[in-house]
Amino acid sequence: MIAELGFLVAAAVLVGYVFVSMGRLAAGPTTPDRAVALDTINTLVVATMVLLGAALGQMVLVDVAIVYALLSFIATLYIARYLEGGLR
Amino acid sequence: MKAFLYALLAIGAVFNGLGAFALIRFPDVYTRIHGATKCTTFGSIFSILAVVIYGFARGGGEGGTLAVHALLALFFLLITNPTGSHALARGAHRAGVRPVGAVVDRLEEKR
Amino acid sequence: MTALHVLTLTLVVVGAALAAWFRDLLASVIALAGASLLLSLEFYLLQAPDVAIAEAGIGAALTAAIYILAIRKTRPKEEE
Amino acid sequence: MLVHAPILAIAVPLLGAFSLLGVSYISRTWRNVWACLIAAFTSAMAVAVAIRAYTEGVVVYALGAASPTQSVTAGGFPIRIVLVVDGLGAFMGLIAALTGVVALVYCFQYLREEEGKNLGLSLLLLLWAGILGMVYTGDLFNFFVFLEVTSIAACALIGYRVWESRPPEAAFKTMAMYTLGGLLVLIAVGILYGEYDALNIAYLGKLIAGSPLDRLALGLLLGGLLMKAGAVPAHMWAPDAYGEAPAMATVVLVANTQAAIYAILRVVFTLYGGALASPGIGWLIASLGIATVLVAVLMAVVQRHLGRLVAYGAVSQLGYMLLAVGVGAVARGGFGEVALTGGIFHMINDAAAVGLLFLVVGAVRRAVGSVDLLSLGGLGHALRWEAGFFLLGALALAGIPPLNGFASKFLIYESTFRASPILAALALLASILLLAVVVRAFQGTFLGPRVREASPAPRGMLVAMGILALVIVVFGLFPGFFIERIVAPAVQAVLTGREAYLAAVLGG
Amino acid sequence: MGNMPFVVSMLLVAIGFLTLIARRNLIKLAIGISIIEMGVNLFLVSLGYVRGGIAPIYTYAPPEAKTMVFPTPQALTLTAIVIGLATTALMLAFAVVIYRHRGTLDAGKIRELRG
Amino acid sequence: MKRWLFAAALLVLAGYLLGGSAWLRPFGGPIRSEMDRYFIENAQAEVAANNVVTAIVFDYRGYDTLGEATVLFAAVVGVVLMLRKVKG
Amino acid sequence: MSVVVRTVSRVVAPVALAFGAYVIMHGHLTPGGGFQGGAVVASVVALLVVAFGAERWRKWTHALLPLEDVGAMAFVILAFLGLGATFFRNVLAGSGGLFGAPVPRLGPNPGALNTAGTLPLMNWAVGLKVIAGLGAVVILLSLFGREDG
Repeated sequence: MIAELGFLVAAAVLVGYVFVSMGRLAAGPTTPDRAVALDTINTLVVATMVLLGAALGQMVLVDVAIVYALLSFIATLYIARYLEGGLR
Repeated sequence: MKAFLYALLAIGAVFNGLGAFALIRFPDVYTRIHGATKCTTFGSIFSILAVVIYGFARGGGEGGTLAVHALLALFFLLITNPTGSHALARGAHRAGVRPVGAVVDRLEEKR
Repeated sequence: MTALHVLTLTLVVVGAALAAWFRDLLASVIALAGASLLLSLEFYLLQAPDVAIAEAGIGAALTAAIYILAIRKTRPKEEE
Repeated sequence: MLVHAPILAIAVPLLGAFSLLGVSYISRTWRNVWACLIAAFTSAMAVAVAIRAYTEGVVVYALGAASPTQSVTAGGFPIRIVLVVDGLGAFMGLIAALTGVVALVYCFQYLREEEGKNLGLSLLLLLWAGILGMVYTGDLFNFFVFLEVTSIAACALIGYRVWESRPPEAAFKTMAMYTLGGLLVLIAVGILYGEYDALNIAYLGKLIAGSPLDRLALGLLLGGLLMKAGAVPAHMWAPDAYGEAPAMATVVLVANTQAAIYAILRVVFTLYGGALASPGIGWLIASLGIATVLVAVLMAVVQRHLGRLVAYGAVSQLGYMLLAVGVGAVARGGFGEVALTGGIFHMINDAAAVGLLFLVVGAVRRAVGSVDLLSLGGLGHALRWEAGFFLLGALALAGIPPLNGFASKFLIYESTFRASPILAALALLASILLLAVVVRAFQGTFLGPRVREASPAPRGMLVAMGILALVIVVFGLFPGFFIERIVAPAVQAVLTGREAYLAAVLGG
Repeated sequence: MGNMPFVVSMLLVAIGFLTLIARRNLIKLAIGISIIEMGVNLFLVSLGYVRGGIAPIYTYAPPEAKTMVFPTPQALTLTAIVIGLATTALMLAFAVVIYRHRGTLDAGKIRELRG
Repeated sequence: MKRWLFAAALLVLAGYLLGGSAWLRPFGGPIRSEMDRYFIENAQAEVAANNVVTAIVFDYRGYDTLGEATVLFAAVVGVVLMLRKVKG
Repeated sequence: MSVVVRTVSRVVAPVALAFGAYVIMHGHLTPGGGFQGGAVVASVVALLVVAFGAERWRKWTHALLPLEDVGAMAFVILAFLGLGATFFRNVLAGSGGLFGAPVPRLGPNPGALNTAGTLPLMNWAVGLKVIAGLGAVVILLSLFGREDG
């Protein structure tokens, strides 16, 4: 089907955006900047995984995306808590 | 049908791109959080919705599974993403990162 | 597919190099979490969903949490 | 029951370690009884496996198969993890059983309850099970897993005394080196898997042809295992770890390094015995061994921390074993057989002698609270038994004739002399220097006027030391008997047992 | 792309080695070891990839696909990942305890860890 | 001095590994496949598990998993040991 | 942390627990298994620790360590079950009864939960062990150094 090729192309475009976000992760003057970049990468990767699950025609692969969507923000919360001065 | 899917994917790609662009171009942490999170979340809604519609259209056990799992992923993304960015903005403010060009800081005054 | 592989692998290397290069520990851990995330995407592309889930749960959430806790516990007192 | 002996020797201490914390909620007495039962059962199983391996040949146990001997599928290749115990593995199992029992007996009265004795006992059982798993396995990845079991359990034990500053540092250093070594081994496993799609040692040994990648994998395996053993470029962790670990853990740690030597033998002679049997590897290992001996002995001279001094002595003994392995790999037969006999016999002698010294050091630390040679002295008045044991261990370590160290070291010198007289002269010189060092340590610790009071060690600790002292004396008095009974089958397994090993696993 | 995944995994290992060599902070050393572990895991998984293969799971597998990627490296990698986590946790616990005693994490300033 | 020796050894090793990865067979085309083919073909019949990886992890190579659970147990016990409060 | 985070955590935690249980339970059918599901649930413990503060979970450590023992022992005992043939023999597979059913059909199929013999039980044992162990690590690490300032 042609639609699968469309999913693949969209996924590739999203991975390309990850490159841009990685630039902010490298450059970001402060730690919150880097954390934002990580957050963005998380979202993009989750979207990529869902798209690829459709593109490759394998349903079971989408579980990985769910785990990411659930867990990726825990790291962000830890960073935020660290910045707040918590976690003593 | 196919055109509709392509439209959804295109919208998703464009908005995600705007988010990444915002991350690079905006001047300080708070605007970056705002731009990146909002745009990527919005873009991801469309990207994943395309998969959901594709799955329902395909039908059968595997198509339904695909659609439901994709919806689940979307649901979690929608819950966790704003929370993470909220906590991050709060943490950045507590850590003393100043907004660029800010004249007044209401959040600081209230405390 | 090949383009996706190449892009993801490059990103993994960039993330790991950043993690090694940063002097600030927290930034380093953030880069490590990012590299781990993209490694998980690469596992996904290599058709290894089991490993991808494990890397997601362990690499993205737990390892980062443990590292950040350890960094917080070892921060000099005067840096508050 | 005896059919399952190889796996029971590993699984039962694991079960014991898992259940120990639960049993300790009931009462401390029950916990001790339970640990003793586990230890007795495990060592009985190790002895049973050894008897079977010595009398019936290679013991094979396929895990998860329909019957224990069904190690290959219809296609003639192994699918499941196989435990393979030949003469060498059985011998290493005996060493592990000896050190494990001694350590357990010692630690009942050595560790204090309020320090976390439950956790210490549990980790000791885990370390023991890990060593047995390392020496009994016939699968390369499984070997890596148990390597990591021993690494983590050993490092946690090294850092046992967290209230002092140095044990956690030694543990961190050791952990870094162990993990690095383990990862090198894992890369080698990956390379071999990628080339041959197999993980079984026997099957890989049949397939390996000696391509450049095989050489790379051999280098990685040797590098990782030498790091784990503490040979010279990577020996920095060993004195810290031995010096700072609680005494009972050190005894098992010595067995742990010897398991790494066992793995080197396994890799060089069984895995690569067919394809890459060039003497170059032997010369490499022998030169690393002699370097280890020299560096360790020279470092021992300048130590003032008794534990570290003995630790450098232990590292030097490791060098002798490596030297013997290297010479054995150079010759493979002839005087190589003599060298391997000496090296393998030296393993058990070293475990006994070094273990005894460490146990005495632990008793001194417990009695006095310090092991700084400058502040010790005159302890021989109060700690009579300990002084006697230390002297015995020191003389055995240095290779003084009536004791067991002499027999094995003599074989090593003799064979090394035939390979290279210079190496033998250096080894002999180092041995004399070591004698001077340990005698000075003995004099500084136990002789001289009585300067302070010290309470002698409790009976359990003395019993543990006594077992090792008995081993030293008996092995020294009847070396021929033991060499013929337990060492010679191990040497034969190394030198000529490769075909039997392969045939036992792969059938026919 | 030839065997780019293999090269990349070994590149990760090399980056980890460089971290171990160049940095003296204990947590940084743990990060270096984590990077090496990532490289090894990638190496193992990419060894098992078969061109055009699908994931080795029969549930809802596409019926038209014929080949599956090799499952063994994935099982090995699962084990290796958990071992890596255990190692990391223990090393960080050591680092925290060392910091409590010494007030620093610089390996050069801690006598036991020098050399 | 020792440290520089160690560093040089690691660097040489890294170079060898990079070279070795170029010698390795091409990506995606394994040469021998008997063990894995056996697993893929027989996991459903012998273990009755659809997920071949789980079948390997818990049945064919279950002993590895036991060792790995042991590693985790040892690490947790070690962490408890490190972070415990010592009386006296 | 802030009210927003706490509220969201209250929503996410049960869902994530359910998802972790799903991953463990379907380990023999879909990607996942004891480790992966255990890691997910242990991450939930990490989430609770960061959202509500570690102090609230101090008493949990006393429960988590025995729980880890139980998981590990259950795993070993399941392995001992096969000792009639060999250690780790999957005695329940194909025997009928609980988890003893064969797969619906060879090749691609929708999967059935009561297949695979001891595998689901082992998944639960390992999952319990991983949850308890990693949760204890996170809680202990975040509690370290609290009592003496």
